[in-house]
Amino acid sequence: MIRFVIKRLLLAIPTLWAVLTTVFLLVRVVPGDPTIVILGDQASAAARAELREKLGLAKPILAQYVDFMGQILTGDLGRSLATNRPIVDDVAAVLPYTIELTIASLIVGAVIGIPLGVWAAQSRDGFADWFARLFSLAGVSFPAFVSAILLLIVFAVELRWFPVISAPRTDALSERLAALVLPSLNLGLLMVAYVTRVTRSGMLKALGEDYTRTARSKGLAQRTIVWRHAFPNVLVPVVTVVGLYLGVLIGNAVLTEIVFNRPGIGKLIVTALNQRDYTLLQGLMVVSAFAIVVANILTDLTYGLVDPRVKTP
Amino acid sequence: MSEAPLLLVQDLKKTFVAHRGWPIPKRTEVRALDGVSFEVGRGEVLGVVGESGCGKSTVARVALRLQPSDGGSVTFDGADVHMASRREMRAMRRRMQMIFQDPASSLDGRQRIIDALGEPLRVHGIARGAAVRPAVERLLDEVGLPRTALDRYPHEFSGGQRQRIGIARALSLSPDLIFADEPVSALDVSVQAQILMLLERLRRDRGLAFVFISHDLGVVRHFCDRVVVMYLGRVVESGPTAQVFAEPLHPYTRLLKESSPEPDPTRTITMNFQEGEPPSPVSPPTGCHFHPRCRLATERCRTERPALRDLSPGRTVSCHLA
Amino acid sequence: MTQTPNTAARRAMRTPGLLLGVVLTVAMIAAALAAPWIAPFDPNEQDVLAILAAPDATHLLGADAFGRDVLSRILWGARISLYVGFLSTLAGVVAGTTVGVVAGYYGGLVDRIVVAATDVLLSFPQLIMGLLLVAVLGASIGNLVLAIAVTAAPAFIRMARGSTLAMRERDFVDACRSLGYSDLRIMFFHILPNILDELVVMASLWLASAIRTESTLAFIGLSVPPPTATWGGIVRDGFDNLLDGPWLALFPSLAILVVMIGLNLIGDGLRDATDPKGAQ
Amino acid sequence: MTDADIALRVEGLNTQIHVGSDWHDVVRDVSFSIRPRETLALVGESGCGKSMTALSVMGLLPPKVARIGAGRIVVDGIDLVAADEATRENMRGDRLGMIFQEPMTSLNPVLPIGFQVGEALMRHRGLSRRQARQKARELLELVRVPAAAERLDAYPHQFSGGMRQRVMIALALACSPKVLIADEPTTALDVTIQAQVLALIADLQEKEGLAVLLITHNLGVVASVADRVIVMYGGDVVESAPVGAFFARPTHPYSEALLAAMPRVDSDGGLEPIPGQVPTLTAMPKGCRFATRCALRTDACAELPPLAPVGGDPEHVARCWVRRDS
Repeated sequence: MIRFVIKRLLLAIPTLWAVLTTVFLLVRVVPGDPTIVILGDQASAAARAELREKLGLAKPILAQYVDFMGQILTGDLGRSLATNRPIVDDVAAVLPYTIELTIASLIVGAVIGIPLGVWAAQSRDGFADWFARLFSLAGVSFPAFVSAILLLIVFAVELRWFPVISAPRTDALSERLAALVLPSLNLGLLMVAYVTRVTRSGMLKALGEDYTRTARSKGLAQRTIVWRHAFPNVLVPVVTVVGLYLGVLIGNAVLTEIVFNRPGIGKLIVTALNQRDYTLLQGLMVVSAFAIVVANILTDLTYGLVDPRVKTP
Repeated sequence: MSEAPLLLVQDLKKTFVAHRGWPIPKRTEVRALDGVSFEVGRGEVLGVVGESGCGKSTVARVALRLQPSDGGSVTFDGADVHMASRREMRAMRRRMQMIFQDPASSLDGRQRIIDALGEPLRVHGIARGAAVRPAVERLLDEVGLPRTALDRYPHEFSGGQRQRIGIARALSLSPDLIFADEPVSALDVSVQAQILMLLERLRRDRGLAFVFISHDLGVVRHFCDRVVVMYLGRVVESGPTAQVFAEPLHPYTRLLKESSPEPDPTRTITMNFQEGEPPSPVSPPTGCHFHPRCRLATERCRTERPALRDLSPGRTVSCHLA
Repeated sequence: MTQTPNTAARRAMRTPGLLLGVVLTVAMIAAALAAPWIAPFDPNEQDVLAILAAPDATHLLGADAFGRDVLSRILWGARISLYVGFLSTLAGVVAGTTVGVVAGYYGGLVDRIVVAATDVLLSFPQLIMGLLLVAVLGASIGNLVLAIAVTAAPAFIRMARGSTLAMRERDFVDACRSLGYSDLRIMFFHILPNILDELVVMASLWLASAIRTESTLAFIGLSVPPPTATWGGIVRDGFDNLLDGPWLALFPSLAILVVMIGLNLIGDGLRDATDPKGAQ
Repeated sequence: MTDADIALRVEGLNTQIHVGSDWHDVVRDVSFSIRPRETLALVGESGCGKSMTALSVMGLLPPKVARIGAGRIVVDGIDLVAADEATRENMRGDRLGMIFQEPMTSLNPVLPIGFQVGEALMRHRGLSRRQARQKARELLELVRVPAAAERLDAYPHQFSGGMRQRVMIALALACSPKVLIADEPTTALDVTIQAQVLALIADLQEKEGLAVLLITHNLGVVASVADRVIVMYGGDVVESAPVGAFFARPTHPYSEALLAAMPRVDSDGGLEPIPGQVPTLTAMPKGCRFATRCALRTDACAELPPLAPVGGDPEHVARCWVRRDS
């Protein structure tokens, strides 16, 4: 297993390289002068030249590329333009919060979405089905910042059940969890929607398959047929959809963090944007792309666990 | 054969490559065609029989250059199909057509019949404008469909009628040769007979040559002059249909014949359930591909690939023991 | 089984969700188009007396921290949000579909390159990609459209490629080739019409996504510069005064929500209507 | 025939499906019985009701879409039509086993073979997982799956089509049922594999004393393995006879036409297609349903003929006004 993981990681190297190159090119080859974007068009030529130097833009593009790649290979994302702190440190400080939030929302998505989808599939066009449809419609329709604001208005401003600022003040577990409830619900809502939909349609498909008829021909109870025979076949599309929407999830995590004022990559991104901190933005881009690549590897490995056809051709 | 054959397939090879596996995909090769040779004369019907995975469908697609070949040659009326330029190919396509097994999948569900049948006429400049409709009506008459079919969509027809539409489309360019890939195996017996009779009539009226691909010996026996038997990408036997099925020379042909059930309770089929799984085309056996299933197999069969040799006039077989 | 456009359309009309979606979306588009005539105030006019006014007869949806009428801003903001959404989706669909169909049809090296490039583009979270592009390019309507289109295109490449591959499995593509049709004819007269259903469904869902991305970028502060009204921007203004007047964030949020629900209902309804399995 | 000799008795079965807003008969007044070690073949073309009959017997009609309108299906003295769902569930997989046309899709792709084969034993015999696994190995050996012990943990995609159908047979026979329903069991298989599977079924039938209801469209298969044959058309039984009598004297015009339309390997005889096609369910003629395609049609055919003995053989009956013994 470990060897598989390592091999799969090695296979991801070309993708990672292409991703890094894209980031590099995005920041440099786009039309326009980044120094103007950063300093505004009133900036003096001297100031711009100084910034150019600082950004390493004065060197020939190939040399810049070598520098950039070299840095990343040694685990260095450069220094922040605004604070001059190593970007790796800034990221490392807040990354756990974002990961914690993402995982919590995945759990919310699975715990609510899977039973809801299974339930809905069994009462096609019945109450459960309509409920699940409405719920998932809401889930995909709410932009993350809108649902976040509504949650805040209801639970923090009106009901005062949770703090308006969801940043844990101490490391106590209870406090961490309390601070996690609203953000992970907000982020999980979308996941619930996707998981419910794919579970519902997957179950409908599985229950109509020949192997379900075979299971019925054995005299098994409906409950056994649903959970032991049909359900495992739904895991494959569920994993696919979770893997596919991880990118959306990470994007929404950013928004959720902003609205709930939680430390995390999201807040770091806003800081970088506000301060026109180019190098920090570039570093964050690398980190988030890296996260997606890792998530894709995890998804691939999960396929092997839920689908025997993948493991043994 | 005295004159040059209409279609000459020589040592045709085709290998499919797939990348499968988890977590690291591995390269696997399937030799769908492993040196296949045969010829079809003008107006002749050649049957190609074999079981799934023997490469019989691939033959049609490679011979028509719908897929590139990996070796060997296909010569149509003296011209090499796979070396033809785009222009030459276009001209050749008019003369070689194909009928498919599943008429539902071979028709574009978004096209009405008038468009499905009129488009080839327009593309090849055979008929234009107002001339298209009467030309298509003639085609429908020829395959026995009512003219009211023109403005309907494929899904409004039954399987047999759709196969007629597929045949009409193949006829639209007035070809000399038609590849028919299991054209009746998706149909019920009564409809199957209707389509076979239609093909028989077209063959007579138009002097068409066919390469008729099928797994059903009865259908092949009924429709084909000569037959080629394939097993795992190779030709194992060929000859006049009646002779091959009356006196099969290759043990595989014999097995095929003995396994084919006849509607006659006095002639029981040979049934041997002790035999294991048939070999997969991914890793075919060495030597003669059939040796693991052959009761007569010798050491030579296990190591040496038998050549396809002429045994009597018009009959060839690829077996060390024949 | 494939079906004629007619039966699909007829079934579509029987789907109440789809109808509701069309009504909501069309209403919002109409409101945006009519903004110059129906908006009660100039969206940028500041009324010092109305700062943070609660909804009343004059300011139906209240006024913001600068005393600007929220209803008028929402109506004017709709123009930008919808415009950017439609244009970027259109660009993403056209570009993505063309590339996807061509890659899927020809296969081989072209396909491998396209797949690799798509994988790379999809390695960036959609929002973060858009965010970086706008940040680098500068915030303007043109750049917003470009950035959002770039995030949408890979999804359409992937879908169009996948569907084209599935179509190639069907015999009718082989039939077309053996009839001597040109590749262009096969790709755009035969394959494209057959994957159009899926494309339309996905486009309507991506339209929602594009509008969401635009408003999200505006919420973060990356959109047409103030004081021009955009939905995300209005929500942001309201959010900054959340404790003083929750309605300031609520109403523009609802406007976004209505369009989102409308478009998602359309997408889901079309999917149900065109899915042959849903017919039974 | 006493009831003790009968493994499965079907009387006056009527099955309907829902089309548009109406229920239409797809199986009309079908009766037969099968003894242990006997094979009864139901033949006919698509839409003749043969598969619906099989699904009715097994109790696997898709709910809401299809239902049994009338009739009795008796196994072990229990009428499955009258019984409650719990009783039917207890009978399925225990007293009745079934194999299907598509071995590729009839096995669950994500569950190991050994488990799928032994599951019915856990359900009906209360075996533990270990015991069921042990028994599954024996069953796989019984159907001659090579290296059965090592393949208990394998998944369906690792088997060829013929082997999957063997696994299906093992699965259906797990609880030693009295009746095996085989719905086109070899249609998806190559002829050489078809011969293997048919041979296997015949062998097991002899060993286990099974009554086999074989659903097929292939008259060649019928001639090879069946003892008696029932021909169906448009939901009606049109002819029923011992196999020898049937092939010697096919009597109903449809049976006759079906045989004449079948190309044979061993002779050059010309084909005679049946004109036209089976009418759709909503447009079935009132009397004899074959009348629209029948060359012998008379005015009497507007009324449905009864099944009546033909050729003076009480075992050989046909539903035809023209061909009945007068």
